Amino acid sequence: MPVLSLDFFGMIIAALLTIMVLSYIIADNLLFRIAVYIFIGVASGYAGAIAWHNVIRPALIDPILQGGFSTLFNSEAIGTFLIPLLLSILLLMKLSRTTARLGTISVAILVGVGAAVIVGGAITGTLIPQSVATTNALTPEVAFPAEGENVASWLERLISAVVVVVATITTLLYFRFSAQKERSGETRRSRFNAVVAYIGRTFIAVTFGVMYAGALMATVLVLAQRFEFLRSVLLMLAGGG
Amino acid sequence: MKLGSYLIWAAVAAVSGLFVLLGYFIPVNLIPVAFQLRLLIMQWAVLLAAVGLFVGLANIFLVHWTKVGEQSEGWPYSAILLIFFLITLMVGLVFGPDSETVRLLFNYVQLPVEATLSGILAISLALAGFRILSYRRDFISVVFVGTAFFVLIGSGPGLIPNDGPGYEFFAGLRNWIAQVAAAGGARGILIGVALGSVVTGLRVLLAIDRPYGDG
Amino acid sequence: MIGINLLGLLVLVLFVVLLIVFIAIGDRWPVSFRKIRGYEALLKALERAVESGERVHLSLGTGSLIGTDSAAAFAGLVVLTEIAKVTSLSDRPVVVSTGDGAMAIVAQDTLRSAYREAGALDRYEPISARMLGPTPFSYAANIPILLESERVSANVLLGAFGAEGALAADFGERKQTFVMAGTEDIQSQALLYAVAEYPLIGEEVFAGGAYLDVSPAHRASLRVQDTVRFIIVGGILIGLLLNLLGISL
Amino acid sequence: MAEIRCPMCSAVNHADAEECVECGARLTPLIAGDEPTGESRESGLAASAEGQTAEGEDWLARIRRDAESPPPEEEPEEAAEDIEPGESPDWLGQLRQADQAYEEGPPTGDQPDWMDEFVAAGDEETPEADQDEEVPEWLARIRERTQSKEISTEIDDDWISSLRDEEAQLSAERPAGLEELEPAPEEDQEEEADLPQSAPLDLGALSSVPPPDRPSGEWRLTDEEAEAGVDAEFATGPPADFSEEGFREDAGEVQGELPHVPALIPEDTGEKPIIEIDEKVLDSAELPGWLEQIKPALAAMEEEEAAFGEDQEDDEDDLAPATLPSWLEAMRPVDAFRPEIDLEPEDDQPVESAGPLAGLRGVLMAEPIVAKPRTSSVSASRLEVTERQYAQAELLQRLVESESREVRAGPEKPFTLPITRWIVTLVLVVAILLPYGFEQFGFQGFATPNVQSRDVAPLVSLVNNVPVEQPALVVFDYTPGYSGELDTVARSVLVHLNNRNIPIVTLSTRVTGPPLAERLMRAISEESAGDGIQYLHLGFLSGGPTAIQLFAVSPRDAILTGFRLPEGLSRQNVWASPILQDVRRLSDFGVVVVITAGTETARTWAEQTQPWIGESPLVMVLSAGAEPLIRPYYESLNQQVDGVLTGLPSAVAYQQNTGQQAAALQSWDSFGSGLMMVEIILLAGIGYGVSRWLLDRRSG
Repeated sequence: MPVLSLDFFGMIIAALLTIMVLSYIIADNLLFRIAVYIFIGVASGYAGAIAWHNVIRPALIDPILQGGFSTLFNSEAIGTFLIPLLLSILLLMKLSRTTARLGTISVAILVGVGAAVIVGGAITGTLIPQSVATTNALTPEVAFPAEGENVASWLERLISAVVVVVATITTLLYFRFSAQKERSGETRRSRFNAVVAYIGRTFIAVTFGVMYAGALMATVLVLAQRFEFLRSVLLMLAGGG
Repeated sequence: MKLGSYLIWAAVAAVSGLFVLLGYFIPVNLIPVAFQLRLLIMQWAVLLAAVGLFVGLANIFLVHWTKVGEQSEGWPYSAILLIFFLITLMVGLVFGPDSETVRLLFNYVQLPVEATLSGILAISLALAGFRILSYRRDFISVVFVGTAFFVLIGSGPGLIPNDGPGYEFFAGLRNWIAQVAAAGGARGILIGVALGSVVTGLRVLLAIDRPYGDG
Repeated sequence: MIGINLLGLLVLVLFVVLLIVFIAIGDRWPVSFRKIRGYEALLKALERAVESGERVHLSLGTGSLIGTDSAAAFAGLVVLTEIAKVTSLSDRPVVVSTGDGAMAIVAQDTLRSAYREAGALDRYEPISARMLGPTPFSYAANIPILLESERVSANVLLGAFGAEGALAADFGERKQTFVMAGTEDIQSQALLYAVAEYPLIGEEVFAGGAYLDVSPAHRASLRVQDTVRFIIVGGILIGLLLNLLGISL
Repeated sequence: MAEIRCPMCSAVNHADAEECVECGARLTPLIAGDEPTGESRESGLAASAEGQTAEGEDWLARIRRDAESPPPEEEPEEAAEDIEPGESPDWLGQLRQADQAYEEGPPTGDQPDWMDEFVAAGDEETPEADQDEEVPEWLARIRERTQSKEISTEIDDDWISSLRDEEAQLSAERPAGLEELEPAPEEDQEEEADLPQSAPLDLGALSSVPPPDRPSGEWRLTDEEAEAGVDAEFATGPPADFSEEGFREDAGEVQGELPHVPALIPEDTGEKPIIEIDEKVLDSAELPGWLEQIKPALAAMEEEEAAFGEDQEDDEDDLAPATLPSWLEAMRPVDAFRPEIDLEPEDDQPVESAGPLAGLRGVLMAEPIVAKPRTSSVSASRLEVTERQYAQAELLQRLVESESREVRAGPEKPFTLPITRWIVTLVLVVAILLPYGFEQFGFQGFATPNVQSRDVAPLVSLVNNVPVEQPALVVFDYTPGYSGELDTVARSVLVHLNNRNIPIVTLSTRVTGPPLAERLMRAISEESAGDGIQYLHLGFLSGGPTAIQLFAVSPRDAILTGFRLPEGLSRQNVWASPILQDVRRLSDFGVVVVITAGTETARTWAEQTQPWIGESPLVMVLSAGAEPLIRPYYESLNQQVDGVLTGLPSAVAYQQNTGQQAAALQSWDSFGSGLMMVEIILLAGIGYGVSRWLLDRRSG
């Protein structure tokens, strides 16, 4: 007889919910919707609790509990407490249509920081490192065989480096937007661009193929583990545990 | 478009963005005041993102509360959502998100449903792989499905067992495809995406695009 | 001590200067762009939706507003202004969904401005931009119910997605809606390429503003991207040459 | 203080004010014929009021002369004969002059004498006279004229249509006062019942013959019939010299010559004609001589009417394009208002206090006529609407209504059974469940990988070199959806760290990270021997890449509360834990392991932490699909990523390498057979696609 603990009942509920969600494969049905609405309710409640305890309370409530209401007038805390408190209250104004306009300053700050993170992250995190990495693909060590190295491994290394460079450049050129406008109004790439774009598109298909295969492996493993879980619950119920 | 109010919001967004942006290029200790201000603005943004989450949750609550109130189509589902939302939120706020009740709710409601949805994705992807060639008959789709097939063959157990003949060749082929061809292609896509991201972000900082509205 | 990232600053200044120059000379030196299947189909889908009294659903993804992957969502907001103007006077205006609270607020502000420009501010409903769920999969799980209840005929996914993006696109395909999808994350792009009817690859997700003719600045942006593209390819080739010759920068 | 109200803006003014203080309108009316020029007005105003009455006498005298002078005998005939086509008869001209004269209106002040005489004359003809005298003089004259001669057929047919137009014009322009010139109906309400309600229909010789269903003398329309929509034209009485019989004959002739003018043909609306002359009545009574003469004409007329009835049905559809459609004709406002206005006796009549007719008595109240709610005598049922018109009106109504309603969406798309989806699901689920039966069938299952992925060995050695005294930072940046795969893959590295007694500190930039970390660490510590493993949760780091950078610069400022801390440690001072006592910067961690499915998160950690991670190695535990993207960071010269572990095969190899009890093998067989089925599905897809392409090419 299995130990009747909270986890035991939890496992049964989890198994039921798993079957209810799997039923969507056959058709959209009542069971799937009930499971999804329970899931969204729990996920929302949990996210709210974590955001309160990990961010809002430490930033806006604890300073008042610890320093008392004098914190409100403490000049040092203007930047770390007063302004964020005011901005947060203004953002909450967005909840109602009439006061929505008051919260625009908070939204402007969020949008400004978001845009800066995009621009800064893209330039310093991807554009420059990835471009420099591509130029480093064909260093002399790679381009010329080391002493005593057999030709096959050198050739493999050289071809790989060339392929990486060609793949990067042709893929980048595939995305080129400007094109020639024909008399008929059709827009078409020039012949050279069309060839380069075709090679680039092939490399894109290869990249997507690899990632698609990886995602298939990951999700098939997750599906296998779900059935594994159902099997363990059945065994547990059968007492075989 | 009221010129006055739109200029204020544009200025607020540009200034706060500029401080954060320059932090990527200018070392932190060169201008301590600028660095402190940048840190402050980033903390405000982090806090506002969390408050934004609460506005979003209130948004969800209002949508479903009105549905239940008006008894419109599908209101029983909304009632279920509201019940579980309020129970989890109350318990999480009072006893904390790391309390035992919340742990049980997470482990035995949220996790199994999300994992099963991910499992359903396996069937959707397999089905998409089967149908792609009949939808899009071009060489690129053949390359896409062919690559996926060879990577799967060379990755793990499957049609060709790990200790089977030729598995080494396919494993090598898989590694080459994944670590050379795909890596090159991925780098090209990453640079392209970065180009688009920079220009999109700059349009927002220069107030050409104004997602915060015109006030 | 880490020095000033001069190269980074140089690239930033290059982008800003090029953007301003192309906006200035845009009209006098027009350029035409290659066809992108997805946007052409989107325009037709919008027309069909407005005429047949069905709804367009725009998803801005599950990314955070201040995340590095929110660029696609900003591009989605540009496309939203155009869709909102087209559908503001139709029987069933556009509905926007996100997986982030702050992004939902920004979507509401964008919608209100679009309605005001279209002269239909009285028809603006804040609830038409809403957060569906706080986590990626809770967002994706709500999609089939939204598609059903709002009678959606065109499902446009433009934003930050993980694997749940493919799930959202598949729900759309099952309901036989028009599905166009684009995102930043490359793995998600690969899944959307397999599942969606009109996938946007890589940079194409940022070309919405130009292809829907939102403003000259968006057309100028694509020209900036093309110009910097050539500079980077040139730089890579020169760098390769210098590296081969053993001259390291 | 006496006041008067301004006629224009109804402002209250002093009684003797000339002009309104508000709008400057004249309060005292000007004398007719005096043109108030700007300058003369001020001076002219002072002109004596007596002068007004003298001038008033002259225009009244003119009216009196016209009214008394007996109309010359011959004039009407000549007028009739000389009537040129298109020219109106002279008597009408006089009528119009009288009309204009009346319009200038008598001066204000007392009722002029001529009005009294006129009204008195009107009274004389009141009911005491017998039936003939009863008829007013002018009517009697007309009757003699019609009896003495036949209306000549040479009268051009246009005079009738022009007469009708003028009559319409006159009735539109007829000022309130003109009714008085008509034979005024009886004023007393009590006598109304005996007296003719409205002007007698001019039936000429027919007037003495009562219609069958009415008591003698009562052939006229009662009020009710008038209101019930009997033809207004008959109710109000025809113009002076108009006669029913004459009209019918003309209509008959006109109809013969102008078939295309249905307007002239009394509509066969199925309504009973107002005056029905029954043959029996004609036969049975001794009819006066003149009736005898017209009997055959009446019979001929009825045959024509019957014949006309059949033609009309045929003609109805193909209306000649130029004619007036019947529905427009029926809607023509013949005489919208009932003429009978009950006038009170003179003494009771109010004196007009304002407006240009101020001071006059018996002035017809303009407003009552305009404002008095009355039912229009031209009732709606008179409007003949054919079926097609009704349908058009209905369509228009529906169009207008549909604009406001939110149109329900179009019809559902045709529901097609997802057969392909069900087949793919079936084969995949069967393939995954099959291995559970392997033991029964004696099948060993899939072989474990013997080929080491070239990344496993370096990673094993890296973890072996992590300093034991520094804690390991493990970042759980994946969603519960991927926990199936990443829990299994990450477990191999975490168990290895635990086996080397390295404390583990967990962190997450996702909301669902902390509970996932708690669940995995709890599972590992339950399975590990000894007193379990040392681990501590820093919890949720909100703010995405911005927060990662903050954490990298100063971890203690970025994280303020822990998650599910061990006893004795309150949530606020998580940094007081012994595990974290030496940690000030990111580089103080022995190793940083990032577990993620998303390539974006992996790149963010690689790029944002680069400047502050120092010598500590950065290891990526990835989902299978993310490898191609992170590899460039792993293989580049200045390695930003020091170790990579992707997918279940690598995890199984790692566990075999570190001598762990291969927990990852639990789902190995299901995973293997599932993957095999997926490979078969892809092959089938390629075959299906290529075959359809070939078939289309051949048929195309």
